[in-house]
Amino acid sequence: MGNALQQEDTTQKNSTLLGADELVINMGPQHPSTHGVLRVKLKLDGERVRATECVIGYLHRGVEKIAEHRTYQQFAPYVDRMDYVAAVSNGLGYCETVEKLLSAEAPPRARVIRTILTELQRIASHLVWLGTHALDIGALTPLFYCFREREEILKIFEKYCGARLTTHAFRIGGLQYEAYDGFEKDVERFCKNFERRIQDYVDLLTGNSIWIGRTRNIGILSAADCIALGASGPVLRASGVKWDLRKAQPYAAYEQYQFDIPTGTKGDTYDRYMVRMEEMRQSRLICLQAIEKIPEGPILGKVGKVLKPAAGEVYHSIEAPKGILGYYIVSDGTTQPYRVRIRPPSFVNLQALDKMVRGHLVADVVAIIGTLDIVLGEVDR
Amino acid sequence: MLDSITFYFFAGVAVLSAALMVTRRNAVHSAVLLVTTLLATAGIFLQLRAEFIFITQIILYVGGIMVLFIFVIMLVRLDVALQHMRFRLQRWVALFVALALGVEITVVFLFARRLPGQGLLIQEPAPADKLPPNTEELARSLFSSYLLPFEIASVLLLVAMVGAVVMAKKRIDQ
Amino acid sequence: MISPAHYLFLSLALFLIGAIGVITRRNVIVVLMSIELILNAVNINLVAFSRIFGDVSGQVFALFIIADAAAEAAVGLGIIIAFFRNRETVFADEMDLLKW
Amino acid sequence: MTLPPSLEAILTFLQNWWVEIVCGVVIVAVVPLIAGYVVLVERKLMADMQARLGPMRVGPHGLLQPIADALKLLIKEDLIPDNADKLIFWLAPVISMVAAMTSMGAIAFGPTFQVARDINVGILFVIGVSSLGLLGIILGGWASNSHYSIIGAIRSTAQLVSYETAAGLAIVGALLLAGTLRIRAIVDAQQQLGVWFIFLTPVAFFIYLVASIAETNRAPFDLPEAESELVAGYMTEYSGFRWSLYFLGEYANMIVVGSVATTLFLGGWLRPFPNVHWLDWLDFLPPLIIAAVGVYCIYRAGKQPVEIQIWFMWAVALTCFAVAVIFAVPLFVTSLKFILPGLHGAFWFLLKVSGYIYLFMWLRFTLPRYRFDQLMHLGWYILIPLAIVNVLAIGVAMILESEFGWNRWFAALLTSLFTLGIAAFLVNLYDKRTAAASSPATAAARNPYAG
Repeated sequence: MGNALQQEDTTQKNSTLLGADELVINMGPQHPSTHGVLRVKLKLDGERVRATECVIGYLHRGVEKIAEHRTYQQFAPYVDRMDYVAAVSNGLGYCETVEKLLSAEAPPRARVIRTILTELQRIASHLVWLGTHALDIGALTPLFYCFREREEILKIFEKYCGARLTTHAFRIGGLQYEAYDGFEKDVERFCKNFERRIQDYVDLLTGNSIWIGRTRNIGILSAADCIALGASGPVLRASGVKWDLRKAQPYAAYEQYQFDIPTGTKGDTYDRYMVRMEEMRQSRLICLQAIEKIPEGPILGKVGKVLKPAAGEVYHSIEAPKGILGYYIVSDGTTQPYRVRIRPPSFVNLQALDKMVRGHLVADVVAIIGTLDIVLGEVDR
Repeated sequence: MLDSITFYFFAGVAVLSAALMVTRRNAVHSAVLLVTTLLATAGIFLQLRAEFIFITQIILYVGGIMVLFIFVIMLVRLDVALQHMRFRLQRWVALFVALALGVEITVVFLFARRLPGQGLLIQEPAPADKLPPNTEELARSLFSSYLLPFEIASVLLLVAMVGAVVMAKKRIDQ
Repeated sequence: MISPAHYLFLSLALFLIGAIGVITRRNVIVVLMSIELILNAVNINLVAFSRIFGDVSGQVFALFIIADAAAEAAVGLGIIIAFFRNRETVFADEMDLLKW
Repeated sequence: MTLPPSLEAILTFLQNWWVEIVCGVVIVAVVPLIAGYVVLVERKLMADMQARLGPMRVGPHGLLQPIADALKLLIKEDLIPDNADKLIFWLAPVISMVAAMTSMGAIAFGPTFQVARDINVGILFVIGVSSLGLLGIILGGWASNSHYSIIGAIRSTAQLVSYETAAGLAIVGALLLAGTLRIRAIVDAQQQLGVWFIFLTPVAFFIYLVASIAETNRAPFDLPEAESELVAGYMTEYSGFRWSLYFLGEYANMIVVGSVATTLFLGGWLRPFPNVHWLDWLDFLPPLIIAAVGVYCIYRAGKQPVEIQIWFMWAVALTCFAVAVIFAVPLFVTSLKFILPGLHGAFWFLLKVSGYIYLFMWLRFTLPRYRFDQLMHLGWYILIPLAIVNVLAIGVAMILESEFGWNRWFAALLTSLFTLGIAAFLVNLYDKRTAAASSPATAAARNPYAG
């Protein structure tokens, strides 16, 4: 009797394993491998992901709103707290944007030191990514090696400006602190050691068949997809697009140095891994080139004590470790910005998650979140 | 003395958990109780000095078949579909059938004891120390007199395996 | 001290409990488990008599029964999974279609 | 004086069974302690490989850490989730641990130490009973009523059932060579043949190694409790004492698989080259090794920063010397010679088991984790076919030796090479398959629980 109808219903549901309901799993916000307070709702068929939905905002602090009630200088420390594993890069982007707004320029010495610190920060950020990514995929040991190297970088930061994590290293118009005695030596020693250390990670991971099995062909993102989604940074480059703002729109002192932009071919997790590893080597080369000749001169350009840019708006973006970090500032001629809008790379890259994980297993979701290299402080702001 | 204690212990556990097993509503509880019964039965086998059957029971029944059962119970998620027994009548029928069978067999036992020449049922088994090593004996028998049934059993298992895979395989074209 | 009758009655009890389970339970998985119980009751008899006669054949047959039980469980559970996929039920009285 | 009959019966019972009872009590009392210290050793080794120190606070060099951990776990609040099936939630960890401990009963740590009398099916008993721990895992995952737990439990079931097949077939290889299931007889067979079975069937040992890592849920096969994916898998909802039961079960299981491998492949309690008499000086190694540990402690004692640690190091060193003397005495005193096999046997046995467990840990620190479908493929497409081929090859080798009078080593070498060839073929096939099934679209059609 009712069987015909019932038949219709059940055949519809047959698409899942065993015909049972889809299993909905909440990954996070308290989950060991969502890198913070990201919550991902996974719709599973068995262990296969059919759809995802990211729930973000657990770490929202209204950074952009806060900017409207702070002077330009006062707001600078806040940007350090967005991507807290790459605070120096955030600060560089902000300072350069305000300088652009003021039509001021940092002196050459300041720009070189900025470049060195930012590249060190890039290495540190990639090291955190490598350690946690490897840990997510189950390799315990790289994490500790990575943090050992990162510690060296943080020590340089600490000697330079007294802070390790949220450094607030730069100032609008140049630098706050002169490079300490032996700065070059410290950086050089780090770079010398780092070459050997990076070989350790290569030995542990690159040729490991389990690692290749876990990352090859996982989370493939084509170049067209990347551009459509606005993905940037290593994610974009791993898909084969040679786009790096350090080359495309040079800022700081990058035009003076020789370096390559590594790109991948497939756009899978393994390519992103290889791209970031190569980026670390390139950053190391940039640092080595930069410390060879740090120009003498003042470290702070001519900007007033009170910053009152003319009314207008400006957009400036830099290549942060995670991708394109853009600041859009509207000034109404007062000491406080009228509006600040930040384009955080993690936030934009996170969009790609759903596209990348569909059809993969739960274990791959973890690998893909890791390979996107998101920091929730930046996603939520 | 020790023999009786082991026997009564294992028999008691087996019967008790079997009785509980058929009355529990929750299928996983039933499965756990069946595991208990099977382990108790394995104990009986050990008490009978059938070591190989004892360990086969544990490895195959408890470690294999029952795990399969629990696996399937979890896959079809019975916990969602707990329901009462619908047919009260069936219960009475079952009790009646069981009682009838039980009485019948008991009567046969009792009569068999009284018949002349049927001392079998009260015969003492041979002393344990004099038994030949169980595994070797079993293997010899299995691979000589029972070789053909053994091969047939393996074919049966193969057929069952293929059947189970075909039955449970997800149809990709859907 | 333990006569064969002990084993026979133990086996009888398990057999009857299994039979009751087969008849009363609606859940096919539990019905299958009851059948396993019945097979097990038979095994007790076989092994007990094998011991009394001092002949290992009984144990050989017990082995065959265990193999048979494994085959039966595999096929039975396969059927249950296939059935559950189509009808979302594991209750015997709802399995009322001869053909799908 | 006449005893009442019941008391007399108890006395006879004790007379017959006292060895077993004492050993049982010792296992129940000592295994948790040993498991705790295995954890400490693991943490220390991990710290050493990861350029850090590991536990240092509780006791000198963290030596009292396991006891502190145990205390902490014991006094923790006993949480049971609201919708959990209370009875089974309570029962599951107990099953896991009891299974692991019971299976230890049949292991022979030396020619004289063994709980269960040398039963006919010894090695099967160990394997069968330890596989019951699986029930504890599934039931625990089911009873917690949590998605993570149930996925962990399902993974674990599929994984353990698959790899138990591979391990079982690998064991068959060694059992064919030994021709018996009794544990002591297996070791005796290795003594008579004058060779550890690992050299006759290296492939079987390798398969057993991989499968036993998977069976104990250790990295790189620790998917049921993969913390980065499933939080803690089937143990997600467990805490405190219940959790520690699972934990103990896992580590006890490691000892069990290590012992099985040692018995079957590494010559059990035999010293290296047990039959070669001009190597009899190897008998002096156990006391020498222990004494060397003591000397190292004295060497380190000078470098300790705190006085109490210096004292502690000295105490350890003196204990080592005392133990070394105990091990050495039977070598020189003829009247005590009878305890030599037992004492030194236990030493060699434990040394081999430790080496095996060290290998486990080393792999854990080094390798990333497999994904579930990769794990199943490895098991079903490579290990199980390889194990079957290996069993056949060993049979062929034995026939070649007994019927055609071939040299044993030559036959073993030939068949091992043959098996390795098959292995290369299988790996090649597997690589091609993974290359073919690369895109997510075809991956979606595959069932992760296939097989």
